[in-house]
Amino acid sequence: MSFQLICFYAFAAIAVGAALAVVTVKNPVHAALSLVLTFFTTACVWLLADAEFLAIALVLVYVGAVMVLFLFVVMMLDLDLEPLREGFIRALPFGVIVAVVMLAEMLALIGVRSMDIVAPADPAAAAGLSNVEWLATALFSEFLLPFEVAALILTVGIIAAVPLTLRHRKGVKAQDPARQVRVDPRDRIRVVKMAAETSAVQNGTLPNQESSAP
Amino acid sequence: MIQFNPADLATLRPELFLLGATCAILLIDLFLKPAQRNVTHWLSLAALAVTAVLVCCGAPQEHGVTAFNGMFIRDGVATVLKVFVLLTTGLVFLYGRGYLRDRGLFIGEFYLLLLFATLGMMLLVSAGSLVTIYLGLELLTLSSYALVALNRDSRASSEAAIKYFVLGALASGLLLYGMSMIYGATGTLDLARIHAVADFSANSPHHMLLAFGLVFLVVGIAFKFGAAPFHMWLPDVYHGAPTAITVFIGSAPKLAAFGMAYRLLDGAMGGMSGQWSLMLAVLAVLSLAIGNLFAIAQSNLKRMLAYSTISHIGFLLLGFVNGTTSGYAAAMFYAISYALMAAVAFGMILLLARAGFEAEEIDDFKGLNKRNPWYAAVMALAMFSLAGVPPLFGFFAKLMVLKAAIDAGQLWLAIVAIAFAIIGLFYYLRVVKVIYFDEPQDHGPLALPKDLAFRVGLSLNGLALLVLGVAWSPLLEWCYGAFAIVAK
Amino acid sequence: MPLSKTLLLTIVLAPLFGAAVAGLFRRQVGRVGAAGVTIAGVALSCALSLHVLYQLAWGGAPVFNENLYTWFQVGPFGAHVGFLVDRLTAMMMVVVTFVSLMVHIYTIGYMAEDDGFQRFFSYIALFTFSMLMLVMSNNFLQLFFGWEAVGLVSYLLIGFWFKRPSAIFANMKAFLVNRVGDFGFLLGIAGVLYWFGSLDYAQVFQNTLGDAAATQTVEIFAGHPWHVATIVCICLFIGAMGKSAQVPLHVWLPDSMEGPTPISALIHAATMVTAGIFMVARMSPLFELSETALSFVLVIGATTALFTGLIGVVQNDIKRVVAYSTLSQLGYMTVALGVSAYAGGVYHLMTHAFFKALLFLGAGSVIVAMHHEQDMRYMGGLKKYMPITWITMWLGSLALAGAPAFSGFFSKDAIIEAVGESHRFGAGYAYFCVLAGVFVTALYSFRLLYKTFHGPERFVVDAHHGHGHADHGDDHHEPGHLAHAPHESPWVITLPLVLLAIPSVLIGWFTIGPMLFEGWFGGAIRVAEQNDVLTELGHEFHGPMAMVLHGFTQAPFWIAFAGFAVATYIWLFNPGLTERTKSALRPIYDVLVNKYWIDELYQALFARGGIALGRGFWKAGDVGLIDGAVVNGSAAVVGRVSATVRWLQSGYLYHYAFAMILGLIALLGGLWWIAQAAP
Amino acid sequence: MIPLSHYLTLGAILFCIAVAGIFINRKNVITLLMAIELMLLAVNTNFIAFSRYLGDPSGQVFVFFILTVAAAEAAIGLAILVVLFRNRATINVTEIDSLKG
Amino acid sequence: MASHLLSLLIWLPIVGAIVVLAFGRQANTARWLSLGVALLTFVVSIPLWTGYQTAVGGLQFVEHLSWIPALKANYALGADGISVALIVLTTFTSVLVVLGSWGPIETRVSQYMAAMLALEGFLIGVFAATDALLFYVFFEGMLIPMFIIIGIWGGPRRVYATLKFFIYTFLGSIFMLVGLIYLHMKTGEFSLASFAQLSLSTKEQGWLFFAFLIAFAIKVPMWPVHTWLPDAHVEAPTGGSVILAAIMLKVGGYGFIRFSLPITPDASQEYAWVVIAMSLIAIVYIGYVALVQEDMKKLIAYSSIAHMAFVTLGLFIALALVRTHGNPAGARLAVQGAMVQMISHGFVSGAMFSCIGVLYDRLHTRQIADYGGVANVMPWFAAFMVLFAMANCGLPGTSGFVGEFMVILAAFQDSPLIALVAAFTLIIGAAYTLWLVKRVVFGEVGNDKVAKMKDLDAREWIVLGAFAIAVLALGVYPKPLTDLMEPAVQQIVQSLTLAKA
Repeated sequence: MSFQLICFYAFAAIAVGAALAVVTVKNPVHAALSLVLTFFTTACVWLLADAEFLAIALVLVYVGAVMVLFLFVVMMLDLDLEPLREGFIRALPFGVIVAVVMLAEMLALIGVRSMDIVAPADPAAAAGLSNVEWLATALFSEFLLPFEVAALILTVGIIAAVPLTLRHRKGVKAQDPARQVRVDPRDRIRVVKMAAETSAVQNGTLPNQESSAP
Repeated sequence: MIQFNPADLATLRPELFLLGATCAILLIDLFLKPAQRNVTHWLSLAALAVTAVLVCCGAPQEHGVTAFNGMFIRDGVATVLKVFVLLTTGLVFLYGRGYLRDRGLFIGEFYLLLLFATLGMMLLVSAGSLVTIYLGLELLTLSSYALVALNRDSRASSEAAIKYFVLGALASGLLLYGMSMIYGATGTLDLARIHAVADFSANSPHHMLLAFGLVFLVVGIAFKFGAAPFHMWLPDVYHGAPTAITVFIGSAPKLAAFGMAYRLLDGAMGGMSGQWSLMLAVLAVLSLAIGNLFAIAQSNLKRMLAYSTISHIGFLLLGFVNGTTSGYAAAMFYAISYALMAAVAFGMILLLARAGFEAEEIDDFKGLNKRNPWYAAVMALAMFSLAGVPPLFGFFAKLMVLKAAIDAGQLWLAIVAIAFAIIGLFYYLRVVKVIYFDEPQDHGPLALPKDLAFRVGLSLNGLALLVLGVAWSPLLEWCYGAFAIVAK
Repeated sequence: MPLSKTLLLTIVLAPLFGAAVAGLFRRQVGRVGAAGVTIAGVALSCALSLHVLYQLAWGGAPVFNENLYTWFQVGPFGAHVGFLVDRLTAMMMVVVTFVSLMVHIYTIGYMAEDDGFQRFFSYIALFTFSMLMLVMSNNFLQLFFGWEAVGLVSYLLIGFWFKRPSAIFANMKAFLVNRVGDFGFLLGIAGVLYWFGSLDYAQVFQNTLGDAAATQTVEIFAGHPWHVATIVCICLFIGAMGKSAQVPLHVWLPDSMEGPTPISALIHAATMVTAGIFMVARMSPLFELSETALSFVLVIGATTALFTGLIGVVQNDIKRVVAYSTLSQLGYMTVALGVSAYAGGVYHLMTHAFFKALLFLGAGSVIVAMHHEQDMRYMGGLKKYMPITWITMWLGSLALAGAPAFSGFFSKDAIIEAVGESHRFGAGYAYFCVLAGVFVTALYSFRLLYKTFHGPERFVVDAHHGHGHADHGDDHHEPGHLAHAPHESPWVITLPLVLLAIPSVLIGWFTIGPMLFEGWFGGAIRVAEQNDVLTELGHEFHGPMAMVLHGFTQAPFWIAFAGFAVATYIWLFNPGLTERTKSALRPIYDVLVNKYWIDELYQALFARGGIALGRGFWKAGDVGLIDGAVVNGSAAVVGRVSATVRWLQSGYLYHYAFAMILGLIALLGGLWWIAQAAP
Repeated sequence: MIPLSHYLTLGAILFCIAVAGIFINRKNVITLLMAIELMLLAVNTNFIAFSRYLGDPSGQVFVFFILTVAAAEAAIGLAILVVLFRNRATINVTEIDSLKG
Repeated sequence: MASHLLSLLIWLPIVGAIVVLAFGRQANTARWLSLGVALLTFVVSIPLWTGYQTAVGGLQFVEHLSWIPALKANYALGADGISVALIVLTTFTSVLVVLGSWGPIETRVSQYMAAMLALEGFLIGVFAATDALLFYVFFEGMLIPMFIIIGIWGGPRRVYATLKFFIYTFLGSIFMLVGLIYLHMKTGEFSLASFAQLSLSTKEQGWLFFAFLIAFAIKVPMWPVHTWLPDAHVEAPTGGSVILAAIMLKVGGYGFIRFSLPITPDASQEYAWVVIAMSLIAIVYIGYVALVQEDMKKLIAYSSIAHMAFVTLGLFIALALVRTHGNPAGARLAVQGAMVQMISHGFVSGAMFSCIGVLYDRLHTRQIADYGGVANVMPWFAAFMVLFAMANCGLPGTSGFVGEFMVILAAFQDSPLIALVAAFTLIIGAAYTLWLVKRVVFGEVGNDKVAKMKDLDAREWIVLGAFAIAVLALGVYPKPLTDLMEPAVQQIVQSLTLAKA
């Protein structure tokens, strides 16, 4: 057993264990952290497959950005965790059975045993290129169109996130400097002539006038 | 080393134009006051129209043109699908404006997301590679997720969005898993090369891998279509999304899904048509059964139409069972007809909806004929057409797919389909019954929206169901023609 | 001089024209116009019919057989409308138009106060037309047309007073019972067409001549070959049974007395009910082919002759007595047909037409006098009030009872002797029946006369009882109470009585020779040699006078005389005996008074049974099984399934995902399974 | 060297864990999202392995795109989640069932 | 010679319907417009009758336009004698229906009239189409206006009735669609002539036969798929009932002639006993059911079923006669009988429903028990009613007799037993019809409401009078009709003699 293989088993085992933790631990924060661990170890597995750039990208993009986002949301939402765990035990055997059946089917169908082929030499290295160069050459020539589309998708991500989350809530007490500057004294105070005696009903109209002021 | 070929840009002219226009609208919209949002509206419509013209002009005559190393295919199928994608998207704009305005959703993002989704669909139907399929699909679905959630103060809307999102992401994951298998078996992402390279024969070492990937592909396609049992998102999303968005979800993406299915199943996996047509046949039967059975019990019109969509997908899939170009043509014809019919049906809900009133219960249509005979007739046309009663468009679409199934020797499938069509007839007729035979809940003429373009558009859309029912030959010829080009 | 088509058409169409005018323009033409136009039409027909008869009998005119127009022509099957006029037809035409004319005239008086005056004239003229179409037809189709058309008019006329529940029940009953006969008749016609290749009489009769026709058999039920001629003839005769009210289809005729009396005379005595007799006589070439069918005819006729006559003895309604007598006499005619003495049947038909019409009209005259009281228990002693009616009724009754030298004597005696002569299966039974029938005939005939015209008056003239005459149908008045004394009817009523009495008495004397024994009917009636009882009798016939004298020595006369004597003793001299006889013979009396419970049986079996069956089919079949279980049931099942399965769409995200994964697993599993199976 | 089958098996296991995660976590939407990320990870592993063993860069390029899209997807998904939480004050899946039947 | 008469006949009423919808806001305008259109259509249809050359026979007035070149489906029209007769029946009845709906329909008149006219157009289309797809489009299309007519202007249970009607008939026809597509697959085109020439195996024919059978059996309707008809009739407005009974049912019989017999003669022969048995059951069973109906319309509806059974009986007796008895002459009689029965039933049932409509307009009830003694107050009406009742029970001299007579004559040639059962209609038909007449028309005036009823007005007179003339004319002189149809009938029988398997 080569060193690489030992590494693979080690990382893979950790990745699987961490992945199991992701779906089993109670606390979403812990789950997210487990996921980070999974990503890290999987990135290592990728390194073993000579995919340096993607391994780094996975760590940077996922661990650095996506998972942070997840953690951010989890914490922001201030979840009540207890109810989220109900039914876990009941569903567990079921999930395990489904997963096992599926795994069996997949492995049988893929025919894993027939795939014991050994990789050829690293194609990038064979071409005298680094993995990044190798990838970039393909990305910016053959995959130029998808690359641009990917950019579009990110744009959509931004455009979509804005109307969903950005909101001007009514009743939020925030300052608007522009309006503060534009203010006119007449808007603030109005001298209303009142009869000496007025019924309460007529007075009832006053709050409306007040609310029309900024 | 593959060089960038500027001529490729010419091939993508419509898409590029739409992209440019979208970006322009994005910028312009930033500077518009809410009251001026109509500018965005008309600009978007104009952009769609011009794109449609560009799609038609310079459409390849003889055989398809590819660009960007086969990433992008511009052929007859793509042309037809794009035209109708653009058309139905335009109808969404046309129908949705008043509804959105009443609900404070008349915002630039609606237009932008929809335009991006359209772009995604155009890409999807033109995709020549697994990558472009995936990206086009994501461009479409990501926009759709956001659109469904657009009414962020609505509990139903956000619920629909989260369901859509989670299931959609799951489906994407499954699709990708399948793509990885295909890639592993063929070593390429290019659809045409997959078709060429792959050894589909049963004793090939990669056969199982391909078949395995195929299952996942079919699942992804079925999800996009909303075929049972991958349909569960569909009723909730149709129901929960703002109706203007439902019009969209219910129409154009079916065309895109057809395009995707065609590219993947025929373009890439054509050698395994025996396997996938069997799978699709099973899915078709399930869809017909579930769609029709569930629809009967609905009292919410949007939900009912959602289930009816599922049953229509069942019909559409009959076209694929054949695995021949005429079958695809029939399925495409069906997809087009369904998109147009769904647009009318949902458009009618929009027509009746007012601020604070959704008009999405079937009972909201009670006595419509007494309040406005014309729109009652339009709705009746849509319902009869959906039910497949001649001489309306929907019938001929059904005819074509039934023919495809029978030509394929799947007589049993055709009989199952019509058996469920009878159940389906019942709930469509119930809507007609409510419109014509029931007493209106509030008397007096219907308060029509002031939006003339909406009314005219909806009327024409309704009439089209009748006109296309009588003169459907040109459209059929077009669909046939599209595939004949590919066949050469 | 040969008969012209125009002439015959005029005979047929003149009454139709009258009917159309009287019916469609009743308001415009009024009472006088309606009566005038119809009477004119029928009178014209009558006169021309006499002319036709004259031409055929003495003028040497050949038999007329021509088609008027083609009804339809489908391939080789042609259906035509045309006339066959030979002596048989001509005789019938005269009888029909003459009796009809008499009835028309009579009606002026009888219906004088009825609101439906014009309608009535329209109907009876229409009837004349239909009857003429029937007798003059030269093919089965037109025969059937006339057959049904007279049935229709009969239906309309029985229900003439459509406010009376009993009338509209009776007319429906009449129509339906007739339909049962028609059912057989139509099948018979179909058989004729199939096996004899045509609907045209001449063609059919021509085709019966071959050997094949007599021997051809068919297996309707496997293993039971039947002669086609037997099937056809029995089917046709079933039609005759309906129309001529033979047992067991006789039940409608007594009830038909709900109609106005003139039509009882015309339709239910003289003409329509004899259509069956006429038809069988006309079909003699066919019937001669089947011994079996003729035996059937014979037995049915004999049964009718005796057993319906017996009922007549216990009836109290004057018209019903006559009606049962009609049934009985129709039985006689049928018996004659059954022994192949077709001419005898037709001959009795003719004589009967006169005297029975006379009796009915006389009864009608009595009824008018009694203010529409028909119950003989409230009559008696009427002879002094209405002498003409009394005398003519006596003449009619004598003819009916077969008093020597009266027309009925000749015809009935001939039949009895013919039966005696016959060796056909059932002839013995028939002979007994017709002989016993003679006694019964005399019994009820004279009972009627005695109870009506003789003995004490059993009615009270109650001048204060001021009811108008208009309300015929309504039984408002108490029985036996009259507003004023009965008196003789006006001349429009008595004239026909007199005119009918003449032939009733005389016609037999002059016609018996030629019609029965000298082959007067010529080719119209065809009798196989071995069946020809009349020719046998003819050898002993030496003129009417001899026959009358001979008659006094024969059993029938003494039997009739016995009947007369018994009747006279019981009802004229010893009225108290009636009740004692009644109680002594209580079981028999009950059977007779209840008409053998046949009506009750039919009511239970067919009317109530049919309704129960219909309700069963409807509720269990249509509503329960087809609609309930299959149609609505399947819809309900779909609905229930739908309502149940919709909860699969639980709203829970993980269920949705689960469904997707399950779908995936299933597809993968299917693929795996196929992969395992394939290699 | 590491055989291809090892990578594929790892991918399959991760994939199945993701699927199992979707089932067992009947309540928490966030965990569902994480399970989907796991699933994508499995796919990516497959692609990378195939790419390596085929000597073809396009598989790795595809992974690049998947990562990109997944990031955008996560952004939108979380945005929807936030919206949902604002509307319902819960992300408990069992309580998000107003649309059903 | 190119003739556009058939096209004109189809499109005139349909365009008329649109015009009525567009300009008929005033009820009276709509009525007069529709009457004009219907009359015009009728007038235009007369040359069809007079211009049909029976000596030449075959399809005439042929039109041919390419419709869907891809499927070789054509806008192909043509009429033989049978079509001509049915088209003229349609145009004739339509005029009377419009006239008869004058008063009773008060709400949304223009929609009603438009639906009627559209229906007329579709019906003519059915009878004129020689292309299966075109036929199917018209065949199904007519469900829509009928659905609307029953549903909007119908009685209290109209929704149930109209849904049942629609789904039932749709159920039947959609199976036929599968059959048509199958045939198209075989021939590559949709023309009926090509279908008829196609040679098919016995098994194929069997499937196709049942596909056609279910479609047309429901339409006719035959027992046991008849239950939609009584409901539809009871709930339909008078005009709807008239057109339904008089013409729409004929489409079923027409379908048998155009599809089952020529396309699947061998299977038709094999399964003729099924149809014959169903027809005979209908005659007896339905007769009894009709006997116990309390609702006049239901009674007449059931009687329609029994009468239409003669159509199916005649058609399939013809097969038996040709195939097992070698008796084409009898077969012609049978087919002619069936056809005449169709036309006649059109008149008679139309007239009966019109009569019931007259009563319904006055008392707004169709229960027999609510009437009685109508003859006292409505003598003219009573006269018509009795006449039509007599026609309904097949009295010679009325049209009702002719077809039944021919069919029974022909049936006897196949089997006297069949004729025996069929002839039972003479009794049971008379029983239920006369019982109806007895309870409604005759007797003492039933109640105060009946006492106040007015006799026929001029419009009703015209409607019933026209029906009466038709009924009598056809009964007294059916030859013009049989001559008109004779070449077509001969051709059908001829086609039956050829085995296709």
